Amino acid sequence: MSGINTGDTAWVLMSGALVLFMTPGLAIFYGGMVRAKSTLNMMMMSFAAIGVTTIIWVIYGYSIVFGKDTGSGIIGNLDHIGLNNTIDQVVGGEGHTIPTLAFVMFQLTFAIITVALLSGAIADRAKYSSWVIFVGVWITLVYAPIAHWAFAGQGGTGGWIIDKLGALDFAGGTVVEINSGAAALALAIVLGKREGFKRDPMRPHNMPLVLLGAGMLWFGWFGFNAGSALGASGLAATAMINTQVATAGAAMSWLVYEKIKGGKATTLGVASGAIAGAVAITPACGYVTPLGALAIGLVGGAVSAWAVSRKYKFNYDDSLDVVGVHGFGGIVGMIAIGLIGTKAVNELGGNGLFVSGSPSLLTKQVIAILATAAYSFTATFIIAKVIQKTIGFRVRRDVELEGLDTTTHAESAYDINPFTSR
Amino acid sequence: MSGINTGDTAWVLMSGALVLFMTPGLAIFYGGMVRAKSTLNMMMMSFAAIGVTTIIWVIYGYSIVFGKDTGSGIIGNLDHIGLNNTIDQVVGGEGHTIPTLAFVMFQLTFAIITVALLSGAIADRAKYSSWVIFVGVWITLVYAPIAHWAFAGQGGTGGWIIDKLGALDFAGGTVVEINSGAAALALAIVLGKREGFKRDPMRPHNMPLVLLGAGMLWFGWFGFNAGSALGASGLAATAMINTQVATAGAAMSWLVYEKIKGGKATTLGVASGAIAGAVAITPACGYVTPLGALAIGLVGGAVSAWAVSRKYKFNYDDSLDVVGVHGFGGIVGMIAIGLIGTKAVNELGGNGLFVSGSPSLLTKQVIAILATAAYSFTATFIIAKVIQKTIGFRVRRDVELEGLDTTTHAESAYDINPFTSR
Amino acid sequence: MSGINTGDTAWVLMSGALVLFMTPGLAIFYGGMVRAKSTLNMMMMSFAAIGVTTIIWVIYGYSIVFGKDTGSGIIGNLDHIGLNNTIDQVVGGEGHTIPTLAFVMFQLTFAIITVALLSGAIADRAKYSSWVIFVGVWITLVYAPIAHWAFAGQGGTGGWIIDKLGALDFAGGTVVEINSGAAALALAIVLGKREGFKRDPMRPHNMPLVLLGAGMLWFGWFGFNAGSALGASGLAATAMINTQVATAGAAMSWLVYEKIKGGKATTLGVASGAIAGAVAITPACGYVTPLGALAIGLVGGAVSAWAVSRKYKFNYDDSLDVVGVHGFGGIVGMIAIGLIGTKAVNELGGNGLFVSGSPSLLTKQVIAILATAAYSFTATFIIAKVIQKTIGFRVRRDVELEGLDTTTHAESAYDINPFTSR
Amino acid sequence: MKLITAIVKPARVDDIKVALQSNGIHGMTVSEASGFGRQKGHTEIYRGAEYVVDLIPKVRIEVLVDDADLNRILDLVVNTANSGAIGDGKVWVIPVETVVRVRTNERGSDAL
Amino acid sequence: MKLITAIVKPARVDDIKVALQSNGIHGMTVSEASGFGRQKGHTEIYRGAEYVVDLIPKVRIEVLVDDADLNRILDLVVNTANSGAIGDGKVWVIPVETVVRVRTNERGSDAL
Amino acid sequence: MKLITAIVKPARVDDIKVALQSNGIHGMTVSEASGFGRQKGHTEIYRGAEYVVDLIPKVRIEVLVDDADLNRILDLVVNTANSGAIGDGKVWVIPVETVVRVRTNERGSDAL
Ligand SMILES: Nc1ncnc2c1ncn2[C@@H]1O[C@H](COP(=O)(O)OP(=O)(O)O)[C@@H](O)[C@H]1O
Ligand SMILES: Nc1ncnc2c1ncn2[C@@H]1O[C@H](COP(=O)(O)OP(=O)(O)O)[C@@H](O)[C@H]1O
Ligand SMILES: Nc1ncnc2c1ncn2[C@@H]1O[C@H](COP(=O)(O)OP(=O)(O)O)[C@@H](O)[C@H]1O
Repeated sequence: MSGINTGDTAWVLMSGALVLFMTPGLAIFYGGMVRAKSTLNMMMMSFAAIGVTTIIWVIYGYSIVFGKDTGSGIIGNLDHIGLNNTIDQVVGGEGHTIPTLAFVMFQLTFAIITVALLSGAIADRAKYSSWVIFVGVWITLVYAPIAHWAFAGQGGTGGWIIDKLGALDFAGGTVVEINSGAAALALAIVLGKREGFKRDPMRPHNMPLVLLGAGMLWFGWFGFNAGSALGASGLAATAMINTQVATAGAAMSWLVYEKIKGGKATTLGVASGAIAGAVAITPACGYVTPLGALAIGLVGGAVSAWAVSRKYKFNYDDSLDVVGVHGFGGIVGMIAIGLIGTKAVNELGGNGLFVSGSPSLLTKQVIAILATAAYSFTATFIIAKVIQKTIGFRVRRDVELEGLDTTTHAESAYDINPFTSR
Repeated sequence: MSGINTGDTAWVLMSGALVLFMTPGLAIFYGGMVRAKSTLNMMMMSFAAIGVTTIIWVIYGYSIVFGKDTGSGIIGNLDHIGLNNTIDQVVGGEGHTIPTLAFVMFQLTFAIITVALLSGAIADRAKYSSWVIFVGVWITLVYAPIAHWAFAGQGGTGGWIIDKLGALDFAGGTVVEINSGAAALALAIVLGKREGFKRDPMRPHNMPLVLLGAGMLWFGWFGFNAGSALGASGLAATAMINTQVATAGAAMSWLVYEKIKGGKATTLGVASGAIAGAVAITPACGYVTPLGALAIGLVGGAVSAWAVSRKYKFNYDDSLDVVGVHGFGGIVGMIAIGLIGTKAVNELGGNGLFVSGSPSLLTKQVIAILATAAYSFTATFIIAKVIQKTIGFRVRRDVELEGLDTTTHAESAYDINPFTSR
Repeated sequence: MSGINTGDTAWVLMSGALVLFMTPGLAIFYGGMVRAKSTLNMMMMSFAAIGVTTIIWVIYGYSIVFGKDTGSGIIGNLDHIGLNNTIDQVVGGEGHTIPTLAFVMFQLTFAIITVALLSGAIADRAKYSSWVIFVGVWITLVYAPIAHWAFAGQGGTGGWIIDKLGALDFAGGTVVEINSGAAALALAIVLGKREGFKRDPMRPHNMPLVLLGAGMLWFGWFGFNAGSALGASGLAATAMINTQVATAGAAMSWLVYEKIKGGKATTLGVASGAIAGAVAITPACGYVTPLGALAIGLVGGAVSAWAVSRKYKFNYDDSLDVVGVHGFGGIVGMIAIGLIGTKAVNELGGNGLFVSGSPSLLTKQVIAILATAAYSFTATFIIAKVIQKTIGFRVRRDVELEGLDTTTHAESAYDINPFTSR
Repeated sequence: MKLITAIVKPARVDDIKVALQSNGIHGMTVSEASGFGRQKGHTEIYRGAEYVVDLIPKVRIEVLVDDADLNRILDLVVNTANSGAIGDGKVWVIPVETVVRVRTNERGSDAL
Repeated sequence: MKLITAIVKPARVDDIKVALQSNGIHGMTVSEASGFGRQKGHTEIYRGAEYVVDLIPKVRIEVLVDDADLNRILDLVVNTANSGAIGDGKVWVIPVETVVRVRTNERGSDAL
Repeated sequence: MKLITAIVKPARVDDIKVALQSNGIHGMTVSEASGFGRQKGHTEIYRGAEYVVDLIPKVRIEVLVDDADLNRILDLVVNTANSGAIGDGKVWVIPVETVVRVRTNERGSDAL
């Protein structure tokens, strides 16, 4: 493997570590946001996502996503079962090859966080064993195909979104964000509302944890977006600064949105805004200028700030706002490419409506959004329903009221009085 | 951009991510150190620093710092407004060029943390909207010029400290540390003391958070210092080991200082010592040997341990000791270069008094210290006074007593009783 | 130093930062696991480990570990006292050299975390000053020789385990894991049981901190294992994916073990399982396939889950289960190399019993395990006994009952009621 | 003047507060407590070992009332707290000799 | 023997402690409480929705006194706790039949 | 009916719980408290400045008993709480007019 580019490899290895770090970050972010009685369960859902997804990825997940397309652009083949034929292999363009296993690791971390995100929609009420099973089924039936569609470029014969439709998604606006948003909506609907939804505030029990989690996610997102350049290139640098600008912009625009609505600038708002901005720039970070990224952040933050309140209106309990933040944020980013994407940033990108005057790219982006959302929502809905009807997906009412930590895990999160704890 | 060095680029990209991570780390560090009633406000000040500074940086901040000098070594020009003319550009020496946007990102993170540091001086009593405005004004009028002076080397025609005076500052002893220390003093004086200063202990409400924040800062500091080599070079390695040695040394010397003074080895002391050591080595890490770094750490820790108690004596409420830790730490590091700096480590460095016998470098270092401190203190004092007199900079007494979290952000940090929280 | 490979250097620099980050991570992990009254003390033990080890490393530690062997494969010489003769030097194979100081830093972080791990065995009852002294003595007399044995390959004339015996240990299964496990057992025996051992639950006071710490350790472990390739190579990528797979596998297998035993899936179990898996793959990550790593993780998690309950049976108070997790996990990994190691992954590795049919490698692995465990246990036991008999190693009973935070550090971890804290 | 002390389930506090307010009682004091009685606690597991957390979280509610209001308010509290399940709690009544409103130094019924 | 129970603002605890000590009372018991009365709570916001936290943090102070000291100490506590603002709190007095000092098993006045 | 209130060291709660149970008392209420008395608090240090945390953590235990059981249970609590060291705490007894079991609305002795 003498031909690999060590600089590119270093960056992709590091990016894999960074994106993996996002899932414990998400556990902290989500864990702080629920009530104290179910915080460990919330975190445990993320850790199960890491465990189950990793095992599946090695056994067959990587293969069905990145294996040679089976013909119709829907799914990859089984050539890499057990990571067969990946050791000592390389991927990437000439002079910029990296070890295939670095790519395997990097992509694995995307699968992990995508399914972990869903747990936010069903906080405080899911049966843990059902969640563990759901993770495995969902990665196989929902994540894997969508990731193949949009990530498995194989010179025109790979996934249909990237290779046939030609829509642009730099780092996972469809695969990770819109997918998780649509699936979250399906889950929230199937599981139903928490006891006390709309009546009780159900406010975050530990806001410093939420901010810490947001910081960990922000940090890891540089690996997510800039790592998607698959090398330490100028494009990676562009993706990184764009990520920073959009994230910061959205944090501020959410804050301003709150003030304009007559409220206070809340900590939860700033943290959510940062995530919404990072989400919105995810598909676009390699295709727009920094000023474009700023616009995406400002719009993405405000749109998500508006979207999170929809759940009260439409009466579904997407507990930690996966739909509003990831679903809507991802849509903003995908559409933005169709509007302000420019080849001046990346010749492999495209020119959006405002650059070329042609709606052609925008149309492709919309198709990619709709296809992803429709498939993800439908398939997830069916999977969740089947689980609900068979082994059950929701805990009993008294378990939910007591909290999942003591009932499901026989633990409680805190015992911080130094004098009474033994 | 085929000429870029991917290894150097990988390291600078990573360093940018690391330094950005320091500001959430600072939010945790500071947030744990204040009383529980204002902890979210403390953290929100750091997040506003990220948001506002990033937006300014992209629009004009980078340009006035690193744009071509306008003539007198005071400030850069407006060539890079909106990051114009940075995409597809490179910086760095032959064979070691990196994408300009990687450099833009890296430097942005320095601006962010510098202004975020100031919030420590005015904990628990600043109007949040005034802080947000202050951040924007201060970055423009104080940070930008000083960063230009010391960082914008342009072959002799750039910033006056680096290009005319020829003082040495590897990673921001002036720009970040002395600057933040002097500005913090000005802010603490203008805003006045907290209610109960000297009477109430005002002790940290969550020490594990403080230690966690210290750990995050320590980690990020490797990007700060070793990243300032702008490449994955031997110099970067030297800067990294020096950072580690000085940080560890200062943590221990603060601890020993406390014991000698007849007290106990406190957790807050060790955490503060670590930061003081990292501060002290910041300007010097690329110019001294590891043994020199050890000496700097040991001295820096003890000096800062002594300095933090000065506030009680001189009766200004620099609440979280920005002056003692960053101001004094930065001075120790800058002076140390003038004493023990050696070209044996870095031929672009210089020989200090103890190496060459000549006080010439030391004199330059002192001038850089004084100029930075004087300008920063004066300009910050004026800005803060103007804000104070116009929109007000301090909250009402009853708001301060109740705490800023519920009053300003309509949130409270914790609700951790699993049985009573809803 | 023009010949260095910047990509390899970037990765090793980053890995050094990652591994250093593990020790604050360990402080958080351990700090959350003890009772609230001694949590700061627990964290302070890790920070002292950083401080003391770093200073020793620079002064003579690096030299006696990696200096030229003094003849018998036992210890290195004093050529690099004060890091003499390391600036501007390089290490590594042709085309892949990195600055020696990057290697110095990387290896330092291993020494730090190894000794920090031991603190888990003596939670809540050790005299802090005695611990500080112990760290220095132990690094010198126990860590340094063992690290020399297994890490200081010098073309056949270096450390005896690596150069004479020829046992395989990619990233520290002996030096870090078995060594810490054996030493922890010795310490737990010498210091004796906590007041209330077996009677009181002594359950973790802050489980979200424990999970956060586990996340930080997981993240840092990529530097630990993949960084041990000392370059951004295909081998590093293999080590990284193997680390991920084993860690995830063990988290799940611990969980399943708990369920099979008739209990609940606990958060502490998943966190401990993850660490146990990372431990088990540490020696093997560069010598086995990803499927092999999965097997190691599954076995390692279950073995450690079983092993931690031994302390109740054999009645020693290894408070945070260093023996069960690190000792047993390390043994699993070392043995696994002897069984399923394969040169197909790494031609510098070896073929295990199941690959070659020959027990030769397995025998070497067992010798390395036994030698490490025997020396570490014996030497640590003697050191601890001497400290116990002279200055004392355990606090008075009333101090232990009140908790070490207020008594030793004059601090308490939390004061989170926003209304009563001042 | 009497002091009604009620040890009740945490989930009942809101209802009791509302019930008191709509019955003309405009003040109460609440604090955390835990107790044991017939109700069993929950089991936690640490390193495979089970231990029972048998002090069950409750809330203490205290209400000062005029003698004339006692029976009405006592019944109100008891009825509102009742869920019919074990662990519903205890309510007791204690004689009070003086009540003072700190702000005005009013005493007795005026202080309520 | 009487038990004085005072529900006061958290910020007043130090002053009351000092006042008691300088008036010959060398013991008291303090615990957290919260209450509602005329004083309004604060508003928090979660995802744009406002909700009122109407149980306001208070501190409960309990002091056992000899009958002879009652009026003097009662006034002392009330006066020290008074800030003139709404929410200053309530103080009440309850008859106590026996007091025991655990360490010595002394009873009555000697136990104070 | 009487209410025994005991302010004791946190470490004693388990023993008292067990003692009560083995003496036929099947309920008690526990809450956190802190107090000062003869026992000194501990010193903390912040930025070199020492300050005394003089409110020492205690636990409040409350037990309702029939008049007939009072002396026996009072002695039991006092003896179990006693360690002979300063700060062992105080126990006092208050008359109770009514006790209600919320679940059943039983009154008086039946409610215990
Ligand atoms: N004898 C007692 N003295 C003080 N508090 C008691 C006593 N008995 C019960 N309690 C309190 O009442 C609560 C409910 O009692 P429990 O016996 O579980 O319910 P129930 O009375 O409905 O059967 C207990 O948790 C405890 O706080
Ligand atoms: N009827 C009552 N019974 C018990 N506690 C009460 C009662 N009324 C008020 N309190 C307590 O006194 C506190 C202060 O009462 P509030 O009416 O706000 O102040 P003020 O009496 O000065 O007008 C309340 O927070 C509550 O804890
Ligand atoms: N006069 C009092 N009123 C109310 N509580 C008291 C009083 N005196 C003591 N206490 C409580 O009893 C606890 C123990 O008192 P202390 O004087 O330290 O011990 P001892 O009575 O054994 O000498 C105190 O912490 C406090 O909570």
